[in-house]
Amino acid sequence: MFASILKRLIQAVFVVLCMTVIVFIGMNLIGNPIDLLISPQATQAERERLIVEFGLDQPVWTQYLHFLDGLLHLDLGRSYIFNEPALKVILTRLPATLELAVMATLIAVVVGIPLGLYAGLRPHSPVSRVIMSSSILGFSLPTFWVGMMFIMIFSVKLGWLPSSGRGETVQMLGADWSFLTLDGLKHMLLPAINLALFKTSLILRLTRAGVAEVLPQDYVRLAHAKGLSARRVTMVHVLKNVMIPVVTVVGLEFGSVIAFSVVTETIFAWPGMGKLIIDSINNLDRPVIVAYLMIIVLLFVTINLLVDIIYTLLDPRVRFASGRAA
Amino acid sequence: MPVDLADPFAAEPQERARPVRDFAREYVRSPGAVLGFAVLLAIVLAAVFAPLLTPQNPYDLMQLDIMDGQLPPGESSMAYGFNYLLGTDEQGRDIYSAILYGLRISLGVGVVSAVSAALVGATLGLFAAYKGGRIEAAIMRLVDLQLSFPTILMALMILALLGKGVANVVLALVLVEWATFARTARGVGMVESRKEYIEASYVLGIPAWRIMLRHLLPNCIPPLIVIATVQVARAISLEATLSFLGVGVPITEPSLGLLISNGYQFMFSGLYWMSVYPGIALLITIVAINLVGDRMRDVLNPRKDA
Amino acid sequence: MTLDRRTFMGSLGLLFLPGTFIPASPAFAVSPDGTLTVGMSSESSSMDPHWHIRTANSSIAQHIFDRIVHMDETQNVVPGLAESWRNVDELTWEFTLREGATFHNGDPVTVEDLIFTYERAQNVPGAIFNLRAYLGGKSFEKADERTLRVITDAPNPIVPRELSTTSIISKAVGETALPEDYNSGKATIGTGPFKFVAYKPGEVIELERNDDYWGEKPDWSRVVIRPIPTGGSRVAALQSDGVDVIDTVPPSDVEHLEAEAGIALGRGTANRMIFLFFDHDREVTPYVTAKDGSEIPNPFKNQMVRDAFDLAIDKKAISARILSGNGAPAEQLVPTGIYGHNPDIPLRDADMAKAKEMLAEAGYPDGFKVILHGPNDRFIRDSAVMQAAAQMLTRIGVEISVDAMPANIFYKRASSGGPDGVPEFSFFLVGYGAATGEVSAALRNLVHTYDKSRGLGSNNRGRYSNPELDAMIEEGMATVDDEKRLAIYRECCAIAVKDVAVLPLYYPISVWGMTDGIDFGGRSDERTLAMDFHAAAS
Amino acid sequence: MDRPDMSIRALPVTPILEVRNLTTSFRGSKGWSPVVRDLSFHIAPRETLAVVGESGSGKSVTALSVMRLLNPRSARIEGEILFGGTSLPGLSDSQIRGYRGREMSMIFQDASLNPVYDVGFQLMETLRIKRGLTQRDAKREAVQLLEKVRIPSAKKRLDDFPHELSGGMRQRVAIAMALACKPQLLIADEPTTALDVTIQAQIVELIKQLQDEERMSVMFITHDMGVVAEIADRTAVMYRGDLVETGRTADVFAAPRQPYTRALLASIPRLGSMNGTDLPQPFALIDHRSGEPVAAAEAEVAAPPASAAPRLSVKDVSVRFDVRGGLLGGVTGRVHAVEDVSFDIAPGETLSLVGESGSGKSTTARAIMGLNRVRQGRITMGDLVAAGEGQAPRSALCDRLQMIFQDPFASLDPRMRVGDLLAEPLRVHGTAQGEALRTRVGELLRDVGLSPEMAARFPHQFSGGQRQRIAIARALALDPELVVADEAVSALDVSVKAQIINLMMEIQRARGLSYLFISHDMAVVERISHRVAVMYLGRIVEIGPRRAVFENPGHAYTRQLMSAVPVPDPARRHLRRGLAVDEIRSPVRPLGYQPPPTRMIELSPGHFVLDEGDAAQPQAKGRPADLAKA
Repeated sequence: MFASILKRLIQAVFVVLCMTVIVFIGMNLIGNPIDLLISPQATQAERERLIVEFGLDQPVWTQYLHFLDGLLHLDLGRSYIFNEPALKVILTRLPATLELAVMATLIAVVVGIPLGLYAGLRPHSPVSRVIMSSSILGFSLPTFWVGMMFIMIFSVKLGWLPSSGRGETVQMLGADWSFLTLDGLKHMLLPAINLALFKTSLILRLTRAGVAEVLPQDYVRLAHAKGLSARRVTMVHVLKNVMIPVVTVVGLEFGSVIAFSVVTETIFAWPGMGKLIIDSINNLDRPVIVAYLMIIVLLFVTINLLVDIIYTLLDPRVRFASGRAA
Repeated sequence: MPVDLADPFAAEPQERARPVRDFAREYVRSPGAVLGFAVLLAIVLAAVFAPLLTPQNPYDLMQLDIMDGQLPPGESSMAYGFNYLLGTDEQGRDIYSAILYGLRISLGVGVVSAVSAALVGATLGLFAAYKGGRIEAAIMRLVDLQLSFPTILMALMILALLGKGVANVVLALVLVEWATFARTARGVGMVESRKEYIEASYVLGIPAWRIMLRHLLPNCIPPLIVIATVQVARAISLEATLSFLGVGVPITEPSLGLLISNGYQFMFSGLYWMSVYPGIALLITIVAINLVGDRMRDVLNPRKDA
Repeated sequence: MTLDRRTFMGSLGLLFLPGTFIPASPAFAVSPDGTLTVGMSSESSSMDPHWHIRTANSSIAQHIFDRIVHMDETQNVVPGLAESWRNVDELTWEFTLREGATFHNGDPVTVEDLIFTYERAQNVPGAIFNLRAYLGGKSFEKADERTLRVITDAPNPIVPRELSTTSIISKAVGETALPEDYNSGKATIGTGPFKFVAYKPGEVIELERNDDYWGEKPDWSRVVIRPIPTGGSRVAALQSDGVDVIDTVPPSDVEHLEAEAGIALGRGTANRMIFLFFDHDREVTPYVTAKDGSEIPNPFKNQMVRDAFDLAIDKKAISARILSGNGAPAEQLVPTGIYGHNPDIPLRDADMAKAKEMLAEAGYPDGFKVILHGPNDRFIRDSAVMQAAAQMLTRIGVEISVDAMPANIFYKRASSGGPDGVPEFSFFLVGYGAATGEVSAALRNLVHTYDKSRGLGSNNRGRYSNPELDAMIEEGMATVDDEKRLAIYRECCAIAVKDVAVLPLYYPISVWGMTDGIDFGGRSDERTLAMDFHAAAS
Repeated sequence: MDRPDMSIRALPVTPILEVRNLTTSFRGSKGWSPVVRDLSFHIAPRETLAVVGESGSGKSVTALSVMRLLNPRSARIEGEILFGGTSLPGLSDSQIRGYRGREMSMIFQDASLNPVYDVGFQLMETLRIKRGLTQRDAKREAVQLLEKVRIPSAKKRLDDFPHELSGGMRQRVAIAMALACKPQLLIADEPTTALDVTIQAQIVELIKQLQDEERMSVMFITHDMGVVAEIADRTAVMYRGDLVETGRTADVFAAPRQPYTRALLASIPRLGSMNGTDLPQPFALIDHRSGEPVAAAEAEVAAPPASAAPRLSVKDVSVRFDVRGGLLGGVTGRVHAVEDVSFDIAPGETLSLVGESGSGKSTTARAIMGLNRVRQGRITMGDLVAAGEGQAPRSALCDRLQMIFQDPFASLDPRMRVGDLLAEPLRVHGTAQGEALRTRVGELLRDVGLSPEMAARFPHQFSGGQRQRIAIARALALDPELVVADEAVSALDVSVKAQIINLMMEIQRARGLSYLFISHDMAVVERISHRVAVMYLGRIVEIGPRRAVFENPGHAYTRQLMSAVPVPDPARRHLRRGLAVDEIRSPVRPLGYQPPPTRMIELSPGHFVLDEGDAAQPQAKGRPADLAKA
């Protein structure tokens, strides 16, 4: 286990380095923040002085070396926009994203798995067909459109749920959380469902596929032959086997919600990291972008690790293949 | 010793294989899939023959008139006399015409990018699966890199580098999507490449590229088709999202996604037709693609009866 | 599937059924001394008032910090911390501090604070836009305990306007403050009508009334400012979320909000002009070709072509149809009410036939091919406006395509994307705001010949050049006498318009939405200030 | 002891299970099609009925029909199934659930334990739910059950997961689970098919004993006539959904009434049937419809001339795989899959490698084909090195050395037409083109007993036997000198197996081909081999002429292997073996492990046995490679 963590960390470092190189080159191609942000009143000389001040006149590789130097001192640079260390800017927004991601994943799991089980156990029933067809919608509707529809229907027309923001928050562990208050939960519901839509479809389909694969196995037959109830066979013998691939995907999707819920966070004015990254990209705030991507890579590595741990808990075969010399 | 022509316990004598006909016969067993196919065919035809079916070329600024803008469905054009079947957008673009033309772009972008991404991704994924070792590790890290890279940033970079245009949107989508294919292809490829027929090919001295192309690839197709149909849908909706974020197709040649995102600004004003009709068109298209794709996977699976 | 479509259509039906609107929370009882909740389209990036001068930051800063002079709704200079000021000579200004103004921590405001502020504002490390553009070329000294003396390097008629950009901070606090201290509130101590309470980036900014304020006290004891960047979401928040005020109502929503009971709108013509810029400079410009794609000399060097373009574009139609009234047709560099506006310049009516004629006369009877570039996320409906303009130009035979891109890409290319760092585009849409509330910046930066060494024409991305106009602009910039200067500036405007240096399209009209019971008259600098909103006497 | 079947006839005992006119149909694309037709049989108390048949005969479907384990949506059961007088098809779902596990239990092929739960959970689950025991009682009972099925240190095994147990142990656990409620009827569906022969013998023995102890009836489903002869009181033979013949096992074996039964029995390789002969001999087959012998097979395959230079020479070959683990993921051990193996194969000769799983026989084959890397030693094919230092490229070797794989379903690319599959190597190596290519493909198909028209079909349109013919044809396409057949007939039904073996011999005679024949099936090996090498734990423990090895086995393991082979003759079943629980040992060794040097003792000319006596004496009589060839 320790070895695989170490190996992953080394790989993560490699990925981070590649990523930062690409970002540096890419950002250089897109433009520079000075042109974008400087006041039209500023003179040309002022503009050029700033470019020098930001080091943007240097060749990309010099800028990159400078960045690496900072990295060695654990300094990811300061945001061009926010006048704060890039890392802090990101971490401030982490809790909002985190709770939204957890909520969305929870919804996806709670809705997706039972529906997937149903569709897998009764593949020919009309209900299953409806479930499967609907899941196609979950895949295909553009998130922003669905989000706007949600706001239209549930906030504006029906007035059931608030349309934007986090609502009331409560401090815990030094961060603000919405899920601890009813008002906060209400605010979280629409964006969470919006995010969960795609994931629900995915989990649903995976579960169904898993059920279809597991059902004809001999051990399911044996469970029936033992005279267990259909319910027990499904919930105990089928489900755990089906969960193995699902866990992997849930993990990855959880990561991607945290990383890339750009559209949803923008539409629902949810002050999370997705909105931050899109703003930073729009403003070419390179320190934030680079720091953000580094965090994302680390996040993915961590999530992958957690997924593997859960995986081994679910599937003893993996556990022993890596653990014991056998 | 003369050997029996067949095993005594052999399966019933089989008729000569006619793959296309068999495929078709098998396919039509699912009424939903047939409907999906019919709808998709109609959509494709409508897109292909859009110029013949529409009163207006919505991409020709000459034919637009902002004085005809924001007309509700059924209003007739002040300048040209025909009826705007589904209304107009704020530029005076006939929504019905724009949907058919937009379908061309959306379908084109979706299909071309998904297919290209499938080609690139599957090739790399299978290569990784077949070769293993360092090559595999390198490719898979590249996949990780891609998956942790924001789509929008990727799209922006391409846009900055190459400028705007449908082709560049496709390129951006391919760069985003190939990783998904590569990961799936590698997974499937790992399973398949351990199978005996691959070893048999190796033993027969068949070159590696040929094994990959002729043996490994075709056998990894069914799961890839499933992903591909999902990805066509995703690509279309991703293109819409990119357009929504301003880095998609050119505004004068709106895709379905761009129509939706342009029109949604007017949703609150009650000018629903600008966004809803393109949305419905997108929905139907994507559902039809998926119905067809699901069925194709079922039918193409050679082991379905084994 | 059927089921889904039915529910889907059902919900659509619900959306468009007239009268299904049920307000989520009963229209917030707006009461004086209550809380005002504001939904803003963009967010202040920092609580440091000198960090980045942009509308969102300035809006927030103005709640907390005073300036030495303020600008009113139409950007006239009015007293701030200085109760009076005078022009001692061409190079010297004196500002007299008002009595009784104190910082939120109780410290009185002194001339030292002012001098400290102007020094710091020019030297905030890492700031993309520090205030040197406004404060440069001046030295500040203490004339006496209550008087600040400003000495300029050259005659400068707009010293008060320039100083109105800079929030006054306390020397005692500012000297030791770290950049982080502004966001935490530790150093966010001004003299303004509101005090800082909390700042959660992306989420909320909370302010409370400063009951010791020297000026008129605001109606609200608390202000909650929430960033809601998406237009539709902002409108929804106003309709359903207990948000009392939103800024930047999207044009598409103006009409129905206007009709909606319980909601009122406020408007203000911005000091900005959105315009099309030509490449005046290059002999061959990259994005113009003959219709067969072959290279042709730059047609925009020909005044008649520019005139034809100007005539072809129906600005009134654009304002009415595309902007739904959220823009006023523009005929010159600044709208009425802004110092330097020339009332004698008429808005030309579009004349397609004449435009076509002129184009033929200019030697392009069959038109040519051109690409119109522009940002798609910078100005209200920018890409729609570009399309509409393009549509009109096609009618005089110009084959035009529109390339709209995100601002972050656009501006670099527009400023220096071409070979050797010259502006890249041939024909493009940009905007220019008269942030100082008068026309001189537009003249100096936009239509003055590009002169890097003297810092002139820095926004002249079309490289328009007219030596006669240059001379007049420079003369105006050195004329301290308001009357004389006004005449010169008006003449400058007339020349620029006659030359079609730029093709003005519209002046954006900012629209605020608010629940009934709040009064607001609109501003030209697009700032959203809680002090401006008043609880209607009912 | 053999219970005479007469006792049942004599006493008016009600059968435990009586099946009358059972027809089971599956829903297919063309409507309902019967898989089992009009089947009637019964099982008396304490009786063992073997249901025997080849794949597709409907024997498993019969068992599942009895248990009502088929999905009612896709399967339809008609006819009467009486269990102790109760009609099963008429019961409600919950009623039948009461019967399952409690009155009648079922065990399946090897992989039937749920992989994600430990043994204890699965055992106790049954005990708690079906017998209502408390957790503690269930645990105690579970240990007892495991002891009952002779699992050593039963208590510890409760925490093991299925994959940690060997196949034999897993099957024991499944049996324990089936016995949990002391059922009256145990249905065993191919319970030993996936097991090694020594383990199979243990399981069959166990079931037999438990039946005595628990006084239950057994319905034993198998395709293996040897197992039938060992265990069954009565036998029911099925063919394509029909019950062909039923009767006392001894009667069925001694005097089969139906041509099919006769054909089936004729095609069974019987260990010992070649005693007294030196050379391989084809099976004498009987047509399953007429009952007449198929045109007489030609006599044996001649031995290679003693002087011929070896075609294939395997010298001191070792193959090892690293086992990774531990904190740093380093190599913690090695699988010594093949250890110091040497042998030669002469032109026209068949050498068989026999052994059980883990013995290294397949690894040896794969090493020869370049599919596993050789760690030590060298394999040469004439002047070319096939594996080891100076290895020749595959393309140079593939027209000398070919392989037939075990699984005819996996070894043919399902996406290619048979014609293309056969033509591909020819095309790639430029052997033939255009019309010549087509002719050659046709010839190949004809050579293996298929018709050239079949080239247009896809593999899935063929039966298993036909596919293996295609695989043989493909191996022959490049006209190799030696073919490695890795368990090439193991997956086939008996009658097909016999045919394929006959075909292989036929081809060998016609082309002078050499075979390296890998198999775990001693009886088949006896048929086909000139020489035999017995492998155990990666080593060759005995090698020599087939007759010498089979009639005079020199190594204890060879003897054990031979005695474990079930004899398809009910008259000889009283030769009971003790209830061994020996596991096949693992070839995993610690890192620094130094294998003892290989020394062989020559028992008779060309017949060598591994000397395991005194390993201390290095380099005894000579290099094993020198000794390998007689």
